[in-house]
Amino acid sequence: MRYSGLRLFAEALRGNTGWKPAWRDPPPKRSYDVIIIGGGGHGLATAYYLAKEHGITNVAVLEKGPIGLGNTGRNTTIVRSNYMLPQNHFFYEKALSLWEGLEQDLNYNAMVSQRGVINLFHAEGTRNAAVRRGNAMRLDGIDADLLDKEQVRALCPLIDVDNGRFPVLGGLMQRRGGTARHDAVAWGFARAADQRGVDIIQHCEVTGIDVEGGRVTGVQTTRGPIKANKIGLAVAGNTSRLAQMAGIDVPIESHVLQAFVSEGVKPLVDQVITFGAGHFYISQSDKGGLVFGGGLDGWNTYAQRGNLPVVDHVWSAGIAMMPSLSRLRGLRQWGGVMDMSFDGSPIIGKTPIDGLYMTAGWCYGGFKATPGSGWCHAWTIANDAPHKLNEAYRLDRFRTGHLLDERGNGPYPWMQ
Amino acid sequence: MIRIDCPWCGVRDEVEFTYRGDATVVRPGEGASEEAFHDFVYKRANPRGWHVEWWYHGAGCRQFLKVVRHTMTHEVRAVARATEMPEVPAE
Amino acid sequence: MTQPFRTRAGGQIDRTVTLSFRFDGKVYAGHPGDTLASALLANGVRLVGRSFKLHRPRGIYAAGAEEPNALAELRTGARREPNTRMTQIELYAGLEAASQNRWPSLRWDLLSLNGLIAPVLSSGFYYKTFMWPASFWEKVYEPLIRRSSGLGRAAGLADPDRYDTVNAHCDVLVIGAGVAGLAAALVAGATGARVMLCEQDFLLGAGLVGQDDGWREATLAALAAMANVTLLPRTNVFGAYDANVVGAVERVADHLPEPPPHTPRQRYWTIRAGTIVHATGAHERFIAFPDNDRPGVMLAGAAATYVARYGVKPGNRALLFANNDAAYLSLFTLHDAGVVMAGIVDPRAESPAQAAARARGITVWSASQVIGTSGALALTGARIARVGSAGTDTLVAADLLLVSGGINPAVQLASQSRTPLDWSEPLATWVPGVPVLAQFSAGAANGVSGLREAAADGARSGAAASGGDAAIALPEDVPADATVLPLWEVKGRGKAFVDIQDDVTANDIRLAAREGYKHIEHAKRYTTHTMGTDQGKSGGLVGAAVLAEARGETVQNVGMPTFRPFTSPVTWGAIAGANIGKHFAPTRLSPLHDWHVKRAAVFMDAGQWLRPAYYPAPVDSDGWDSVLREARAARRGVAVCDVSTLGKIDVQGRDAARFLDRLYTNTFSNLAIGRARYGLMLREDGIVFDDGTTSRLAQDHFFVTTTTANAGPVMQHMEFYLQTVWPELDVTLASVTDQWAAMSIAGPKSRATISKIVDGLDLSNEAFPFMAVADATVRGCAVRVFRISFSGEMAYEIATPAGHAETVWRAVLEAGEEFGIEPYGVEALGLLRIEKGHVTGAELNGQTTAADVGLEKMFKKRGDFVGRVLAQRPGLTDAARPRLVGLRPVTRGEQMRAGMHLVETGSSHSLGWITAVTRAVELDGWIGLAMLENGASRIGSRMQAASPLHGALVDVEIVSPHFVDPENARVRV
Amino acid sequence: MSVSNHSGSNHSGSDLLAPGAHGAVGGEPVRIALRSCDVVQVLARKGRAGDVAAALLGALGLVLPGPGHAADGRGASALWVQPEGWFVVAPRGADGALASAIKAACGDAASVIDQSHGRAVVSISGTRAAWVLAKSCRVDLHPSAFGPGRVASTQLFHLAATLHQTDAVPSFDLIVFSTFLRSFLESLTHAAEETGYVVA
Repeated sequence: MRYSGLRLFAEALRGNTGWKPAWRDPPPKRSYDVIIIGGGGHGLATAYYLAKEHGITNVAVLEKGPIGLGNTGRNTTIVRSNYMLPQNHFFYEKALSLWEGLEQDLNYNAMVSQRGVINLFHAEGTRNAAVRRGNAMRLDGIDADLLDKEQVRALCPLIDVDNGRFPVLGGLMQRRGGTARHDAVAWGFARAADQRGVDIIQHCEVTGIDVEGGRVTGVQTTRGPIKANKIGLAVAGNTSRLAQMAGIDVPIESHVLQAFVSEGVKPLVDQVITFGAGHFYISQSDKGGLVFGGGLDGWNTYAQRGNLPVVDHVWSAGIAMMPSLSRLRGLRQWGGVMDMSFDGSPIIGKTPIDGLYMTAGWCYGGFKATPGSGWCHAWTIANDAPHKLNEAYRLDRFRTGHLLDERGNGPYPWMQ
Repeated sequence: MIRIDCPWCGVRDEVEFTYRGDATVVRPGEGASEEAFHDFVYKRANPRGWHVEWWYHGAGCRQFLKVVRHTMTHEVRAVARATEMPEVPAE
Repeated sequence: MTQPFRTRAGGQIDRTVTLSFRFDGKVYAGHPGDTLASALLANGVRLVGRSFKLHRPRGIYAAGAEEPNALAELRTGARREPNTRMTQIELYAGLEAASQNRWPSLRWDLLSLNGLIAPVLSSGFYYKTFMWPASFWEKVYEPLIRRSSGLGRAAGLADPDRYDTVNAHCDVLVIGAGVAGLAAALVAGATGARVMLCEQDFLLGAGLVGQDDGWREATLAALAAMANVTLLPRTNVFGAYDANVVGAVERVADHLPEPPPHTPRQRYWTIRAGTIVHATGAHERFIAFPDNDRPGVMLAGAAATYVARYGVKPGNRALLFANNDAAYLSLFTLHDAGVVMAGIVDPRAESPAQAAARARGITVWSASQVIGTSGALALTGARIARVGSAGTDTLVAADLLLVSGGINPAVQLASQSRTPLDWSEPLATWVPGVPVLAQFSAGAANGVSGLREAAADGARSGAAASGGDAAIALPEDVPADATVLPLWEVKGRGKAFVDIQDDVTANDIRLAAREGYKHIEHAKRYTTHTMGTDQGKSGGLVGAAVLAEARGETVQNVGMPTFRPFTSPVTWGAIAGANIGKHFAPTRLSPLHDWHVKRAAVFMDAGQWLRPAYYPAPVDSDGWDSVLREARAARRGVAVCDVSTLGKIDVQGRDAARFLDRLYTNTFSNLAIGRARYGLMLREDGIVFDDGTTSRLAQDHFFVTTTTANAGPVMQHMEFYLQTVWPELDVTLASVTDQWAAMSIAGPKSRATISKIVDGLDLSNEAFPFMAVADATVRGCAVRVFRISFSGEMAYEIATPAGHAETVWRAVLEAGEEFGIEPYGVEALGLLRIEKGHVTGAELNGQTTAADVGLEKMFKKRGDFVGRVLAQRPGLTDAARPRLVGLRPVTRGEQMRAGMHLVETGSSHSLGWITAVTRAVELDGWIGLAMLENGASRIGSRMQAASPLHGALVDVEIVSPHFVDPENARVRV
Repeated sequence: MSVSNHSGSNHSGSDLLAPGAHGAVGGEPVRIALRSCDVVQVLARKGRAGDVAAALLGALGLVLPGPGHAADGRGASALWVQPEGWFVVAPRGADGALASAIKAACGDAASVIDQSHGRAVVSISGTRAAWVLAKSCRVDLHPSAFGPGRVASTQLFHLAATLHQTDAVPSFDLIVFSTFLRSFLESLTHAAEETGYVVA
């Protein structure tokens, strides 16, 4: 069933009775060519691209609950590719280019909104780092613009550029960055994968990964054993636990990142803005709510809830940057469990177990990577080898020292 | 709000402390292998359950404390000095 | 200014005072004790807002935090506040409010035309269209959607009010001052426990008004007399967090036209409680039926509140639609106040309350339900029919339709505290199960109804929470039976709303289920059910029940979306409190700061510090003139720089030297007393962490300096290794950054300058060579003199206790006057270090190895040190890694910029980047430092420095990073 | 090259403590003052805490207090600040004299570090002093949990501070890093505007 404005009108005329389920709800088969563990954005995208790009359609996505309710359903919806290290920016640029055509590709409106992402800087050192990053992007064909203080003021008059504590020197802007409707990303990938034959199996928790002679043979689940020679992990937040089922310890800690949304108001903030001096970022959803967040709570947790110290800091930073938000009200607060890797960059690739692959270690930047992660993960699974775009995201880089520490924070996941 | 019963200062809010990760890993001695140092720096059990971890009471007594905390409930079960090994509940 | 719907007497309002206020420009009257909602109702205002999506006319629906419709823009100008619930706005003289989300007016709203195409605007319609052409999303569709969504308008101006935060601790926190909460607080207070009682309403015990005013007043008086009890009205507990810590916001001055001077508008409380009693009451839920959103449809309990508490009749002729006896009490309150009774519609066959109603002469249609409503901008009647009958309906005239589908205990905070929820069959709702934390639920929040029963439950909880007990009087027995015959939805023609604010209908939920969005969280997100500012307090369970029916399951099986903070929306500014503007983060000032100010220095941020960037002089035409003048003085004469910001750590103990040997890549145990040495420190992963000089003051006493940025982290790093890895070492650590001011005197005339003022020390090159350290005095002040250099010139650092900083600094300036001494700032400091090729944070940015910056020789031959092993990994020893090099433009005058990338001429492939640039004093034009792949082997070659961001491309020559005195001779003369 | 537009302001914050009454009027104001003190940090060397205790008892009549407490001696107080580590605080005397005296008494039993220039002591006193402090202080200062002679190192206004209750009024000495003094006073006086404050 194809979605379109015309279909919407036709269905409206007959009382919206003709709509069909966006995806099937099949029982698990005994075996698949590929099992993807994790029905979030990354897992669903992996399945979709396995089917679309590699013709591998005998695929199951196993999800312990309903799809899209992990970090896909609880992030701050930002998409961008404004990274400094070439390994990162080429990968994220691939993701962004997939975002740009996603609605048409999936026939599902994920509301990808290229409204621009502005990173403010407040000191010479951070300005120089932003210039280095912006130039790295530009040389590799990715859009970036340097804004001075007055350009920042003109684009977003709410920003107190003469800030009492950390005056704004300027900003680095990626105009092609923006936001996307996060839930719709999971739903759109699910529907499109389903249409290509992928089985999306909800409420099917993996309880064990079967390994024989160093290679995977299948999984144990709450709905029985399922065979497969290739298994992809896409369970960010819980990668350590799933990898341990196959006997692997990964350089990842689970941490909580909080986010907030305000009551809806008429259009106020037209870009995604980050306040460099205060760990704060904000955008406005199409519904009118201001979506904002900051740093990690900073300790290991698997609970999807955070605590007041981060609330206090993030909300103060918000008013320090935009004093006029003071009389608005926060509506909801939530937390997501992040796979914090030890260098702040993701892991996509093979593992020491044959036939076991993973896309993991997304820190708090996984949403923007969703299509790129799925695309590269699918490529890696299909070819049993990493694509050039994710070659640097090897799991063994921590042993070899080929780290991708974009911010130079060191092997301290809670500080990444 | 995590509250930690510092053996020196009494019960204090988490903001007075700085987290420093898994306290069960031990720095290898002189002459140890690259592998051993890799494990010390990068290999983590990252348990869903009880976790023994370092918290540095920077705003208080400036001591590194071993805290036994549950990573789902956030309950703090025990707090010990750096040189002690607190008891870790089975589940 | 008549108030036609005001009763003659009763209520907790002050009828002796009349307040004038404006709504949508029109003037009305009310009384102290009113809310904006009660005052509007008293004045007969029924239409107060438009709905979110369909712009349907909406009236006041509730009397508290559950209100979905009656949202206003309150106040004007910079104090304008959108989406404020009229049911919680306390009336004050001169209040101004405006309806929102309508154009051009509330009565004639253009976007109400959306109703005509409502079938197209079904759940999730936007996911299925607006995809073609792709470029139209940002340009056309999204701006249209954004403009029509949102609710009210933000002020867009800085808030003139102040906010405060406060920390609190108590033994027992009681949340909610209803009958159960008051009883709990009274018992806990009587045991002597420290008790806090938070109530979001401005009136404590509001539910008792008209029920047992005597008990209410006596209890409040008793609580007020207890020094150990803190009463916090107007305080909403917005969230429960780990360890029984809650956040609450007190509306200190929102009931005033503006806050008095120095008084915060709102105050944010962080409360650490030993035990918590949740006495948060319950929210009445509605029943979904066609057109259940017309102005005039109201929750039954809310209508009773308007009568009893505010002395307002919310209508002239009331019809009740309820499935429980407790709701009848609400109608009887209206009846007693003289509201005309249109009758009662009850899906149940019979009940004691039905008999009581008939005894009052009220018509009761048993086994019946409301199947629709009539009216346009206000309700004119309801169509009713017997349950199960088709087509035979009756139109009952009424301007007020009271609805009650039962109650939902307010379990949000308990649920946030991980208390499981149990399904109650009699109440057909979720009630708290056994708490995990030291918490209790009491009264209506615990599913208990009836005044006396609720009070008794509160008293029990208060005793349990305080670990003591005390006998208290209980209020009158006003029994209420909240048992329901579950009824969630009456199906029929017309929209039956399950989320009144967000215009979500029962059909929307069914469509979501049909399309596979069957999980409660999927249905919520797909339809936006419960995502409005009322968070589905009255309709959340109703929507879940509709979903359950669509799935063919029970409501309890379907569950509820997770209850997350906040229980009610929270003012952003309140949480920020005073921590905004310059109070957002502390500022650190050098002991010489006042001198810099007097010298009119231009300051810059350096982490928390403010440091002089440069010192303008009349001869300078711009900042660069100043910087060059200052640096030239350091190269050719003498100049002095405030370096007090460097981190300083006092390390003492028998094992101090051994400890430093293990932390630094080089050795300190063989350092002579009275000598300093440059040291390099790695992280355990082999990356450079920090550098600085360390001096040996005595056999067991070292003075370590760190970079300004890493002063704290290095101290913590040292403490970590000392306390957790080598606790056997006898070492003490103390930060002395604040104790010592420090100044660097650099230049060929530096010795001549300070020799004039340093007493008790032979400064000759022989007696006090490069890297010597000694104590002395200057003008009677104790100083410590170091012969160390960052500039590459002959230089000294003088440290002195901070209180003497200005004395010593002035002495230096006076002594150097004959040599043309200049103070120099951070910019000139940077210039000098770039000319010298010294690295700082721009190069030591957490990504570089010692070899990357040319410091590989700093590794000692033998022995362990932090980072040694992992620094040997292939990725960190790869010869192709970017290495530090120097740069000069081929055309000397051309400007380079930090952040430029280095490319082969004509290529766009980056091979490195510029970390720092400056105009030079020892060379012509600009010079720079860069990290460049295979940098060492490229020295002597030419490349291009590119900044596409600036549209700049500069031909550069790769040179040694040591532009000045590479042999390091000057520092030793 | 780029610079901020911060205006210069007085390092010591003395302009913030202009004598007189400030903030709200009509209630009970708190009193705020800068105290001129010497502060010496004493850290016992490994296994030498007993020797340090004996030395300080002899030199200053100080019975070194345990965690969370202060003790008064002859003209000086000792505040527990970390395991086997104390601040000795006394009215400002000759530069370095207190540290020298303690060093002489302790010998190699302790590291004795003069912090007299590195710390500032601010006092706040009045029936509502704890209320003003509670705006940033997360430690419970209620009489049932704190009191005269009690010490807590904690955070005040984003800064590390050592808080010493000196009497039951209550009065508190707040020991803060001297380079942050101005920032600290800005926040403290801002917090005290609600109750009003008097500078003697």
